[in-house]
Amino acid sequence: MGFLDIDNATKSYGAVEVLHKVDISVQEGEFLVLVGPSGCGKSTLLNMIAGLEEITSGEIRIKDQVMNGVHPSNRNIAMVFQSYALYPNMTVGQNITFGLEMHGVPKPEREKAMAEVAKLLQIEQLLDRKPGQLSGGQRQRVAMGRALVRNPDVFLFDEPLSNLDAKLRVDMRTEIKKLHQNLGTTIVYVTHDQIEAMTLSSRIAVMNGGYVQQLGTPQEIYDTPANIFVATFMGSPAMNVVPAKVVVLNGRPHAEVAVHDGSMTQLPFSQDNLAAWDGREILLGIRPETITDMDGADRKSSNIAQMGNRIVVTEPAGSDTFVSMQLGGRDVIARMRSDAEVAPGQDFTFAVNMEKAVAFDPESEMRITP
Amino acid sequence: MRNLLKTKSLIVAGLLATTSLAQAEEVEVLHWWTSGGEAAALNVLKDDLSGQGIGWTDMPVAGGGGEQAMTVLRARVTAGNAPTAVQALGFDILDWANQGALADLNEVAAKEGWDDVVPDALKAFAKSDGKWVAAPVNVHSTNWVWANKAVLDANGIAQPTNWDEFVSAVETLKAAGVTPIAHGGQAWQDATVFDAIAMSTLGPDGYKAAFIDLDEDTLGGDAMKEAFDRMAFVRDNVDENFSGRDWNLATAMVINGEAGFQMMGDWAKGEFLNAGKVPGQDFLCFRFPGTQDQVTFNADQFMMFDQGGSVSAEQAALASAILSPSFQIAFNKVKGSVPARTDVDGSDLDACGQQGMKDLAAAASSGNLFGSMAHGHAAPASVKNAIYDVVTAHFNGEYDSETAVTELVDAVSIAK
Amino acid sequence: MASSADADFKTRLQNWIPKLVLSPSLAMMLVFVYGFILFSVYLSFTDSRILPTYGWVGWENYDKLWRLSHWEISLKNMGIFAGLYIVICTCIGLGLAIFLDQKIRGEGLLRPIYLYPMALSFIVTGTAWKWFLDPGIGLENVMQTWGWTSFEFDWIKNRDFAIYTVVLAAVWQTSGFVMAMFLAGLRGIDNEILRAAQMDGASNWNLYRRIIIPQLRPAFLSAFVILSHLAIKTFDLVIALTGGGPGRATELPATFMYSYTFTRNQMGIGAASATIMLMTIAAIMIPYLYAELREKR
Amino acid sequence: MSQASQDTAIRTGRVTRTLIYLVLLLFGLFYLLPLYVMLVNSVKPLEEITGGGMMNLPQVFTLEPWLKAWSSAQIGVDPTGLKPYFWNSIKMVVPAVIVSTILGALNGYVLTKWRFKYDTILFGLMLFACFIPFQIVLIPMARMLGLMGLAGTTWGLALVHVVYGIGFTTLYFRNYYAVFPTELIRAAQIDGAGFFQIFWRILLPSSGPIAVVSIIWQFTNIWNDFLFGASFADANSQPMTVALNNLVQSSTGVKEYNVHFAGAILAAMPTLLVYIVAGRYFVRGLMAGSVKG
Repeated sequence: MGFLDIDNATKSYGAVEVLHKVDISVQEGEFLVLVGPSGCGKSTLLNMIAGLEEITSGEIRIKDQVMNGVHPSNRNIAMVFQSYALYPNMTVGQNITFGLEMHGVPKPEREKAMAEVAKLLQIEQLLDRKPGQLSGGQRQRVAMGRALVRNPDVFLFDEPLSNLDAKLRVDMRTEIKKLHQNLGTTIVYVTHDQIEAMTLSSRIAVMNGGYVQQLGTPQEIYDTPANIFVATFMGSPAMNVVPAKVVVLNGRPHAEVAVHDGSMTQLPFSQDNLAAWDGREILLGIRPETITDMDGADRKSSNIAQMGNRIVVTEPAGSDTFVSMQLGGRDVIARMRSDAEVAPGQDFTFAVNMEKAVAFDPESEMRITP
Repeated sequence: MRNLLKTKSLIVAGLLATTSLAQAEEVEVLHWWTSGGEAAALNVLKDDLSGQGIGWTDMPVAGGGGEQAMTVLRARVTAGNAPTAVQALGFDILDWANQGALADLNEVAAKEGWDDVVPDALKAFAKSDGKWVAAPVNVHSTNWVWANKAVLDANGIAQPTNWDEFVSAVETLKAAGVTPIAHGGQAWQDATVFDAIAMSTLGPDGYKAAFIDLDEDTLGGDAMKEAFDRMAFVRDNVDENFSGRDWNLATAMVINGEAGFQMMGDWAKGEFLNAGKVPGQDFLCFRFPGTQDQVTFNADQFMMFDQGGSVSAEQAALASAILSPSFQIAFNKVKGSVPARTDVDGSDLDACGQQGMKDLAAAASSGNLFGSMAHGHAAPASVKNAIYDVVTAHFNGEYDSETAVTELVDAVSIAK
Repeated sequence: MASSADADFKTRLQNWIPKLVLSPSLAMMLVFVYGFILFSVYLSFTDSRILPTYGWVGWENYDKLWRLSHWEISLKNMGIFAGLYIVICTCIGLGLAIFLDQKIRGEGLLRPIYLYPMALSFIVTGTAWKWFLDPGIGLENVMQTWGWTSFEFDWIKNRDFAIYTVVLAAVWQTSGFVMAMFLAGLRGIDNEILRAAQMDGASNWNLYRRIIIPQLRPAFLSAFVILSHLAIKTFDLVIALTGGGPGRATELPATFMYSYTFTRNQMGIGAASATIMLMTIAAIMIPYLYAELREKR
Repeated sequence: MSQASQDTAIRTGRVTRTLIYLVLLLFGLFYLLPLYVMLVNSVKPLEEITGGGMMNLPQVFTLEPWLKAWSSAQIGVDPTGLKPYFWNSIKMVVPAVIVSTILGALNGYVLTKWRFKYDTILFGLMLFACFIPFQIVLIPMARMLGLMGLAGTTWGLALVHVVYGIGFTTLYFRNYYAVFPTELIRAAQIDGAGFFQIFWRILLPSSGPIAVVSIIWQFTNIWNDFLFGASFADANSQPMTVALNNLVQSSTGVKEYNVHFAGAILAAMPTLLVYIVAGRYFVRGLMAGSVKG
């Protein structure tokens, strides 16, 4: 039993089922991120945890207490909304203490709690202002303050950073992470931004079409995506997925892929079990950063394959240079060091870290697991 | 909804049981007499009652010659909150009596001998099934012509006594550049003129057959067509600006000498008197040419709403005060009408008023007293308004006399 | 599983309170509006005259109604009146709103002037209008005394034109209100879009025709609802201005219904005309409401 | 919602601007005309009016008609003027406006923030009710008031106005609340606020503009109503419009037009004041919701 258990939770609107038997167990102090494209059901799930939407079937438990039908305010949760949802007619201070007031906390205690939170978030000087007079970042802090002051069992965040500009978003991300590390609270966080998901979470649930596609640590999700959706959704640029054929050469399974001129190149797999797929079509997944020049190849890897291919476009991006090429009839991106000597039209020898390569069943789109 | 319908069907029964809000010692009077003179006249009544220790709650609702008040009355009665006494005209009284809503005043009537002093034609509206249900206040007669004497004299016109004389008088005025007839183009005013013309064209029997018995042959007959033709003549001799004009503004035209004649009920006299004119000297009042012997009337009455099976003491007091000779004279002096009882001394009234009383008594005894169609004393409201529609449409040139006659027959048959 | 059976008290309360809060309004609607409508429809099949009575007469009242030329006139007038009134009010309202939106100095003064007629009932302004329109003392007379002797304006006395004076007075009363609605709509439009369109070289005319007016659709719809409701209910105005005359030239269904129900003591026919009026309103409004409300879902 | 930033970015030439001002002024005159007629004639002695020239400025200026209309004109048997009826109107209008606005606000709140099955149909029913011609409800309403024991009372009259005003107030508030962020409601729910606390603490403080629209609309409609006032009031609760009607529509006798006009303006004074004082908020309120979608 976890701290927060989502057990077979299903949600339907009329005949339409929008969330299918979701099972997630969150431990105390964990930072769970629900990530997925819009409409995947992640916000619905969050709202169900909050009690803002009814559960059609299944159970949600917090600290082993069944929460179905329990009023949001009685679940000891707090929520930070995308639009911050600050009450426009109240001052910052009133916004922060409104929840305590509603729970009948006496005024002196409220003031004390507010002062603590304001100090923690460095918004003491804002307490008498109205939300309309605040900047985006300040509103964000106030919204968090409102959640923190309740000292809840679980924090719920609904895309809290998506209304901020890029720089502020990174700052606030760090701040949220710090807060989590300092306070050790349990957090469920919804976002459509996979970088936020990766950086913040202790575990990620990738969702699509009302299903949890994969639940795991960021590393698991990144390295061993359960299926093509997870593989392409997580990571930027996305994982390259190209059609390939398994051939067994010297007793070792290889991926046979067409390069720019249609000639075939063979890349050796690290997973022996793929030998069973000999002669069959698969989809080969390669992360951009695992395709490099020979000098930039991962020294710790035991399986660096060489691949000759022609460079189509190069995009220097400061820290990295992105290089695109044709592989298996698709555009494939490689991520190289910025000092790699590459030029468009050049025939180049790439190093592919096949230790990190994954193979998918083209029928089910599931990863072929060892 | 079913329940609502059910309760509604018990409305009249409910009426009998529920009583008015007016407390004992109080009468609540719904009326539309809100002008200064009328109110002064009502105050006579009010003072009379307060002398007897009875309070007066005033509920005035003006508009449309009582139409507005009748709407209000219906709402009040439906709500079970009927006023004690209500000003009413002609068929409205009988309609309410038929609903069983009115109190029986026979006791007062017998004590004060109303039967002997009120003309029969009037009793037809004050009594229902042999019971007195309303107390008549006055009798207005509607077939009057008002004329500016100076204008007539200047053009050498004598008081016309038949239609042809009237026609030649009108044409003389027209030739002299004076508007011959002052008229206000409102349905009821058109009908008032039509009333008088029909009486003179059809004669008393024809009038009765057409407007009281609603006989289709008379309504559609040649005489009726002739009456419409005469209306067209009147139409040709009013000024261009007549439409929608209030009657008192038309009267003002006669007073100011802009126009020669106005056909209007006796209430027009007040305008002349208010302007400081003297009957016989400055203005003339005479019956519409060809109706010298007849009187078409309408009478204001107060009907008493039933207060739990019998007439209350206050209602009896009010009714008897209304019929008292002193009130009858005092009231009618201001109102321009004549008393509803024929036995009072009219010497206090002016010349026109005295003539009116004389005419009334004569017409009543010779059977020449008829309820006015235009004022709802000949036929029920539905028929009256149906006739209005045709008269007004014809008067405004919508169709010719031939069509008007067929339309009239049709309209009356739908409304009956 | 998650039925209200195992919900806590607060949640259950929360499921009930909204409906509880709505219920008085709903009950009032059902009784005082829909109950009364049913009652009125029922009356139209009875022999009611002075007060409701319950003798069933079938379609007789409807039969009589359609034989009345008077009713036909009032329907025809309604068509003319409602059509002109809605179109003219919308045009004037939109025009004034656009003009007033050009950073006009004195807007603060003009706006209440345009708006105030809505505050007055025709019991108040009826006489003033009647005088103003009366050729003998009103505009025509004034123009003629000022030297424009050929000036004629006698519509109110003219059977064929009187209905237009009713339109005129009605437009006077509500066009300012419509102006306010459009002005609000104009002020709600994002200036960025306008600037972008100006960059694209759109003339002012095209800017309004192609960009701004299409964006005012909600305001047009609101104006349509308000105006059609006012058109149908127009009653005081006719009574105060023309009394339905000259002749029956300005009779409208509302005045027809009132007159048959209350002054002519033919409640059955009055109810029949009310029923037809309601059905007409329903035929216009229900598709509109349906489209409007479904869109928002 | 600052006014300046809301003006359009349209630029116009000098000639066009002159034309625009001209048109705006002409319409201003058109709207003012009846008021001018009433004002001018309310301060003339009666002879000057009946002498013709309704557009002329008064030769003799007098406030007599105003005083008379207010305190001594004949309304019924008593020369009370309009004064007592003014208070009757106030006693009816104030509760009716308050109650119908509050109900409209609550309905709008429920219909947008506490959606349930068939709520749109319910709203449609309420909206359609705005279109019912008042003449047909007169008789059944009278009966209902009688059954409820409210016949002839100010409360009964207020009830009638509430009933037939709810459709509009609900429409206004619903459209306004539809664009009010639902997240705020959710946040408040999590904070532990109940249905009424959310309404009272969160929604209502932000409802100023639309409340102004609703109040203006209701106030003018109820104040100006004649039909209900005449039918459902008794002697002690007749509103101003009924008294004005009694003053203006008296059947016989001299028509004192100057007093009538003065009375008419007196009767219209509160609504005029409301429009002039709250007019600017009115456009703002319309802007804030009622014309959107």
